[in-house]
Amino acid sequence: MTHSLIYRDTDLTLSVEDVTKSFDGFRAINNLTFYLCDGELRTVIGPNGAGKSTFMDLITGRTRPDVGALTYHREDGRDFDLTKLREYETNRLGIARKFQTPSIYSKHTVYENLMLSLNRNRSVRKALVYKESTEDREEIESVLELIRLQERRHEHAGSLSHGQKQWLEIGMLLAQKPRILLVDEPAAGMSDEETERTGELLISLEGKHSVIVVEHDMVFVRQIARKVTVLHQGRVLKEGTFSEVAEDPTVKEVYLGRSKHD
Amino acid sequence: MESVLSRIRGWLLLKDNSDLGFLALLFGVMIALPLGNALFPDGSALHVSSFALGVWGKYLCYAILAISLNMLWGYTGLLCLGQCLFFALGGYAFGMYLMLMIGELGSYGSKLPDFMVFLGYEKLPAHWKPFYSPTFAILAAAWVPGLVALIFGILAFRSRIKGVYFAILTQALTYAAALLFFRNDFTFGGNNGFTDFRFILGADIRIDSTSRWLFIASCLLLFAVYWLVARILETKFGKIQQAIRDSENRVRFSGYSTTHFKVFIFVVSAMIAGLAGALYVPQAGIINPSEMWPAKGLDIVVWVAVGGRGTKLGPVIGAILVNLLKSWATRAYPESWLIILGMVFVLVVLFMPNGIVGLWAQIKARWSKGRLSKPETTVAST
Amino acid sequence: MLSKTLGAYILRILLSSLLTLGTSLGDEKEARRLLVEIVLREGAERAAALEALGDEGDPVIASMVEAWRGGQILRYRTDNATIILFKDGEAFSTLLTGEAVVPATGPKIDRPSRKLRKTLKRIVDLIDLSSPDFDKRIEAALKLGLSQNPQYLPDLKARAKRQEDSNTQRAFDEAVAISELANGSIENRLAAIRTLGSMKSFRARDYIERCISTDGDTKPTDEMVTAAKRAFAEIDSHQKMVDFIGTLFRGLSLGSVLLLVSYGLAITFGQMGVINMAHGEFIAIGGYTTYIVQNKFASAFGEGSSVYGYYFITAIPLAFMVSAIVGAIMEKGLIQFLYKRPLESLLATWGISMVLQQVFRLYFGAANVSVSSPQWLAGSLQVGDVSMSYSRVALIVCVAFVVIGTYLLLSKTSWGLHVRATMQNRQMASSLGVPSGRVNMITFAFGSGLAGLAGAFLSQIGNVGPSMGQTYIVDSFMVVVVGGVGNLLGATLSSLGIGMVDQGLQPILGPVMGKISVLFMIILFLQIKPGGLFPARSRSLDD
Amino acid sequence: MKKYFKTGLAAIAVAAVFASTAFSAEKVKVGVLHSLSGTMAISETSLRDVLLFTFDEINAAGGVMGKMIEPVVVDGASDWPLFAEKAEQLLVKDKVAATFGCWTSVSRKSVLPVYEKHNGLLFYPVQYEGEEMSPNIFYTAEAVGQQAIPAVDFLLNEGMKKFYLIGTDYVYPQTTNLVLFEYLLSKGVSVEDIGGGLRKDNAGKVISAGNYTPFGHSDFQQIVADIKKFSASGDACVINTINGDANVPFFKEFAASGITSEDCPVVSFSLSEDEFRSLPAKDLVGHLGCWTYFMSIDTLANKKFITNFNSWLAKTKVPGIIKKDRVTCSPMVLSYNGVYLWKAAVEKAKSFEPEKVMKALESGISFDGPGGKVTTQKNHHLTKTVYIGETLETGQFAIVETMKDVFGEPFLKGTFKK
Repeated sequence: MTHSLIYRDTDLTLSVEDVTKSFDGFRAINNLTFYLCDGELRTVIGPNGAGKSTFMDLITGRTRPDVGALTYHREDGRDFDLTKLREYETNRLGIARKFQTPSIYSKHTVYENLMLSLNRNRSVRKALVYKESTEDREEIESVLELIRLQERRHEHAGSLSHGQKQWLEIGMLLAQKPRILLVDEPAAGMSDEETERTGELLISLEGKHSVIVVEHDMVFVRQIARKVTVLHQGRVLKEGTFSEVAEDPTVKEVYLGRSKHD
Repeated sequence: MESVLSRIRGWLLLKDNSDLGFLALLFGVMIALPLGNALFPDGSALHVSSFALGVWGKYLCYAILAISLNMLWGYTGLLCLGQCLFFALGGYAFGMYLMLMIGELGSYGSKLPDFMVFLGYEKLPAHWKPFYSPTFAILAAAWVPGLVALIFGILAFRSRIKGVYFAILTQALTYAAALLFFRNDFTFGGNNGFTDFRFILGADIRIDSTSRWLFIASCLLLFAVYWLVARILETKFGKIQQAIRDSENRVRFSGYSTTHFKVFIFVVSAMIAGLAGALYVPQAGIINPSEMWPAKGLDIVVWVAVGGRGTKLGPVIGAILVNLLKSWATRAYPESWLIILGMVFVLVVLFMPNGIVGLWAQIKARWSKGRLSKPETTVAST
Repeated sequence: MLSKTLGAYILRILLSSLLTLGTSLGDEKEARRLLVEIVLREGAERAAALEALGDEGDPVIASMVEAWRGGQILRYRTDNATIILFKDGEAFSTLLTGEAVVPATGPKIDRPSRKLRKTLKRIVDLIDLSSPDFDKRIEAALKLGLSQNPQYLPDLKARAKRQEDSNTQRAFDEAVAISELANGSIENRLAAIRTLGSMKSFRARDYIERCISTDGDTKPTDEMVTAAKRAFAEIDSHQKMVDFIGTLFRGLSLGSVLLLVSYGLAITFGQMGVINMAHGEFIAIGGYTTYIVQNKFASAFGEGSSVYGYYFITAIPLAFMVSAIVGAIMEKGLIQFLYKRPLESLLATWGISMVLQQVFRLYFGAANVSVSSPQWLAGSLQVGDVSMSYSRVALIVCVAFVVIGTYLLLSKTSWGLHVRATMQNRQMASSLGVPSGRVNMITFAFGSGLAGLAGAFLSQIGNVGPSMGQTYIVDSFMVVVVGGVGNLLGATLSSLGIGMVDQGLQPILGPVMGKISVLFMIILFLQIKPGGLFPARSRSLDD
Repeated sequence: MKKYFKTGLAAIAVAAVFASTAFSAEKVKVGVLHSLSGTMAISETSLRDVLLFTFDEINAAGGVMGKMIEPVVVDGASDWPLFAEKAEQLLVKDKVAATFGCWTSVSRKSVLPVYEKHNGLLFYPVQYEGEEMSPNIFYTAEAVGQQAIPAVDFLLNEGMKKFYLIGTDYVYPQTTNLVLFEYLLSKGVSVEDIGGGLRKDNAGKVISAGNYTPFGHSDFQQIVADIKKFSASGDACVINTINGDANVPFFKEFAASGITSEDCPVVSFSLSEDEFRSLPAKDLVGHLGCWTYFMSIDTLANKKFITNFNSWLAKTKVPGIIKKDRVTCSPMVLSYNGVYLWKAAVEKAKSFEPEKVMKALESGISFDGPGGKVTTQKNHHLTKTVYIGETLETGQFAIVETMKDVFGEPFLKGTFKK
């Protein structure tokens, strides 16, 4: 099997083993196996309907698999069965997710968006009595700097440009201090310059977080690609470096060949 | 002046000046109207009749009810068509106390409420007994609706029922409850419900001073509820509440259990509605199952929409104005008031998407720089 | 109205019999004479005439007695005598001869008393024993049998031997046996119990019980008691079966009502996302349209005419069209501005609903209006021991047509394609050249039209009035939600399911608790399937 | 903030204008408190019509003690707290001398404390369950003893042996059935011959019977099937206390099932001529009704009443009044009687003071109304003539039994013993 070549047992953060999920008889995920290492930057590509979104849904606890195991390996060596957890629980474990369309709180300010994303005081009781600490403020400021939105911190998030919204969302993910970042089409709707900066940002995360990037834009994929996984019909078609994948005839046939004019 | 204001703000833990303005106005009304009733004789220009006091007391209860719905719908995006159920449950809880206080003054001269004598009860059913205590009754007016909301909320939010599904289900809930309360065998007086109250906390319910105290109580409750909502909105909780409305998934994927938050707000809102009901019943003089009828639930939604949902003042203004209009039109145009009211709703929806409160901003937006900008709508997700 | 159409029928028979001068003419004359006698006379003479009438046996009597009951027999006092008239629509004829007359002053309606009518009914039944209409014959036989009047027993017995149809045969046997329970010898009674048991006659249950009760006129034997016990077991198990099938039918019928009232909603709400609280008022528009059509027919053709019966056929498409037009106007004037704000559509349509209700009140009056069923929908279909009323059978058939028709429209026409495209992605569809404005209007009009159609049918089984729609609105939303918003198959299954469960629970819990239980079951069902039977699938996360 | 304050002020000003409506000297105000919208509008609008007619009739004849009646019509909107509010408005703002109104018991119960508090005077015109006697209400309505009991007597006389009880699930039907159950047992009808589901108390003793349906119930298939079973062996009848428009689906289902009034007559207490306007009368031919007035009563007083009412209808300009095909019925006549009794009492007391008027009413005043002579009783009810009628295809009743001078007794429960 393709995956057996490329993982080291010791620093796994996520393992997905023999997972199948169908909707009304249609197998969105078909016996998928996938491993993710600590600090790895992984790019997942695949044609429409390859099961990318369902794959992310499964990891974050949004849907449950029919069969198979999803396990999260925490730094302290404890394993967690992701099939039994809900979104907020997987998130508290350190799995953060960015959606395809920017998902931010448009009626709140940029600052508030980030404040709500901090990884603490998330129970009802604590939210009621929450008082902002210096530590919180510093953290928010550092994220603001990273996503270059310091100037607009008190503006409503809804008034940001599309690219800025994407960045804000990434910032909100970072504020959660996650161990795994799932990033769905971060470059969608961005200008070339914004795309490139986004790529730089993602690359800068490598080593600090495990990152899975799902992307369509091949130029962008080429920019950030370390290891690439090709999904097709709910299973892994090919895994390898960008050039390995790009030159694979089957991949060409099912994906690149068809999406040339995309 | 500014320092006084800021000190008051400090006491009340509120940042917004307009909140202070409203609370001050409410405080003034609370003092002025009962004084007008007590000090000036009938016929004087400053006289406030007990009737007016009673009617305004009811409006204030409606306003509280509207605020409770606005907490859910306006700020959390949960449209509840069954808010009338919680209101009525609170009313029933306090009504039970009032029924027991009639004592032997009923038609049959029995200690039991009339309808029980009639249905052949020989002793008071066990679940009625604690309601001799007014404290228990008032607490029950909050916890009974709260409990119903808790159970229903956990069931609904855990399985992620939302939007229209949630709205329709709450309608089904209140419809089922109304049918249940219509039954004579349900020990709550069937269709006739509870009426003919005599005493409240030892005072004769039919005298003017009682009306005054009930009015003051309504003002105080509105004061407290308004303050609570304004205060919550300034906390992180309030921000999460609105975040749930605007993007529930993001909240969920930020490590918050939105279920817990929604259940909490649902329960609080139900308890507020219940308390409003408890204060409403002695002023309206009757509680019966038609208060739970689905149409009543829609009425409340209309109040909030007319006033402006997702605003603190909107529900208060909407509840009072719509009911004022109804009170006036049922007397002035008994044949066609429904048409008037119906058209008002349509026009408000078409031309004032943010309600009356939003109208100000809407006009301002049009005038400033001559821009023909479309008003930004506070759309709660379906 | 029933009696009036009947009157026309009688008149036709009368005319034809006069023309052919058939053999029955003599009997008929005699019968008419006796009838006049009964109408005119009092006390003892009346009784004697009644006796004679019983022997007469002419079918015209039955019709005339029915006409008498329906106020079509009138007394008309001339200078020297009282003439009995028969009134058909606006025309009069004398009862004695059937000649047409024009009375100078208003004749006075004559009406038989309750007691007399009961006796007359029995005589009619006796005559009906030989009626060519098998249903009438069966009804008559059973009635006479159930009366347990010994004087009918010989007649019943004699005729029981002559029945060639198996259904009438069975009815006569049953009637004879029930009569025997009271009038026969011990052996006959025992045999009757056994017969009735094997016939599974639940009409007879009370009679058997009375027959073996110890305080009756004859003491029951042990053998009779054992036979009765066996008979009860047989009857009761049959009763259960019939109840079950009856419940199934009633469930189907209630389900059809729910389906009909909610189908339009499933389209406007499910497909378009518009929460139309005025849906109930569109139902009322359909009902009122039927009412108007009925009145127009009545004034144009007269209620007695055969054309009148077709008013309902005319009203169905009209009800659809009127509601559809009002729907289209509402879409253009209001709904089209609210597609992006579905919850606001709830408020605006709630306002419209209030306005429409009051407009109905001002125009048609606050009271409900009367819509009568055409004759061909009156009565019920008897299948075994289960009876199904024709109006409900017609409703079920219509619902089947609506379901199939809507399916075909949506799946096979280009409009249907446009609708589905628009509903899936409004912007995409319009950029692909789908005229979304028009498609929306037509779709909304179609949904409203279906509501009107529902109103036309509901006029046959329920009220037509200003708030008739309110009765159904909560239920219809429930159906749509349980089925899965936007899914017509779901709406179909959920309405039938809810109908069945409701009717299944009613006999156990009673109507009120039954309904409450259904509501709670729906709430619990949505816990398990939050999206309904067929949840709408969406790729977008923030759906 | 200012803006809201202004709105509030304006609202208060509007209310103040209402408060200062002057009390006119040569006129006397009376209230009309009925639902003109909502579910009860179906029945109650007719009472508004007849009341307005009566006032005009009295005014044309010189008014009450020389004063013209000025009606104040308000809409209770089938909303019970609103009824209480409107009642208080009538008493406090309009200072009406008397109010004519309410249909449902719950509306009456909701305004009762208001009338007692402000010492007003209310005339209540619709048959009800009794068990009430407020010092401020005069009940021109039929009590259970003036409807249900005579009807059952009549049916027993007709040889009926089995009684099926159905009704809407609220107080009036349940009360009536409770009383009827006791009454039937006292007349020797066995429990097994009373249909519609028995209710037992905790000890297991049967205390009442009746099959109850929710308000506005529209599906009577099951119940009619049950009645068909019940009446299969003959001599059965149905006692119907179904409320208002739910009768339509019931009778349509009943007729469609093929049961006729000869097989199993239905006697209804909530169906008057006015309700028949919305029912296909042919489905009801031969079924029974019991009221203290029928439109078909053949007296001069009644004919005059009907003619005058119709000519008034033709002339009136009040919006929303249907002019064609109008009928009169018992609640309408009882409203009419109420106004005349009030007039007579005012003239006897020589005062509009509610207390004095009530005293006069209690002293026994008679009025020859369209339904025959009615006499006020000390217990605030009326002695009157009870009629039993049989439905005709015209929607009218043919009177089959007349019982003169039936006493109105509101408290009947427990008075019948086996």
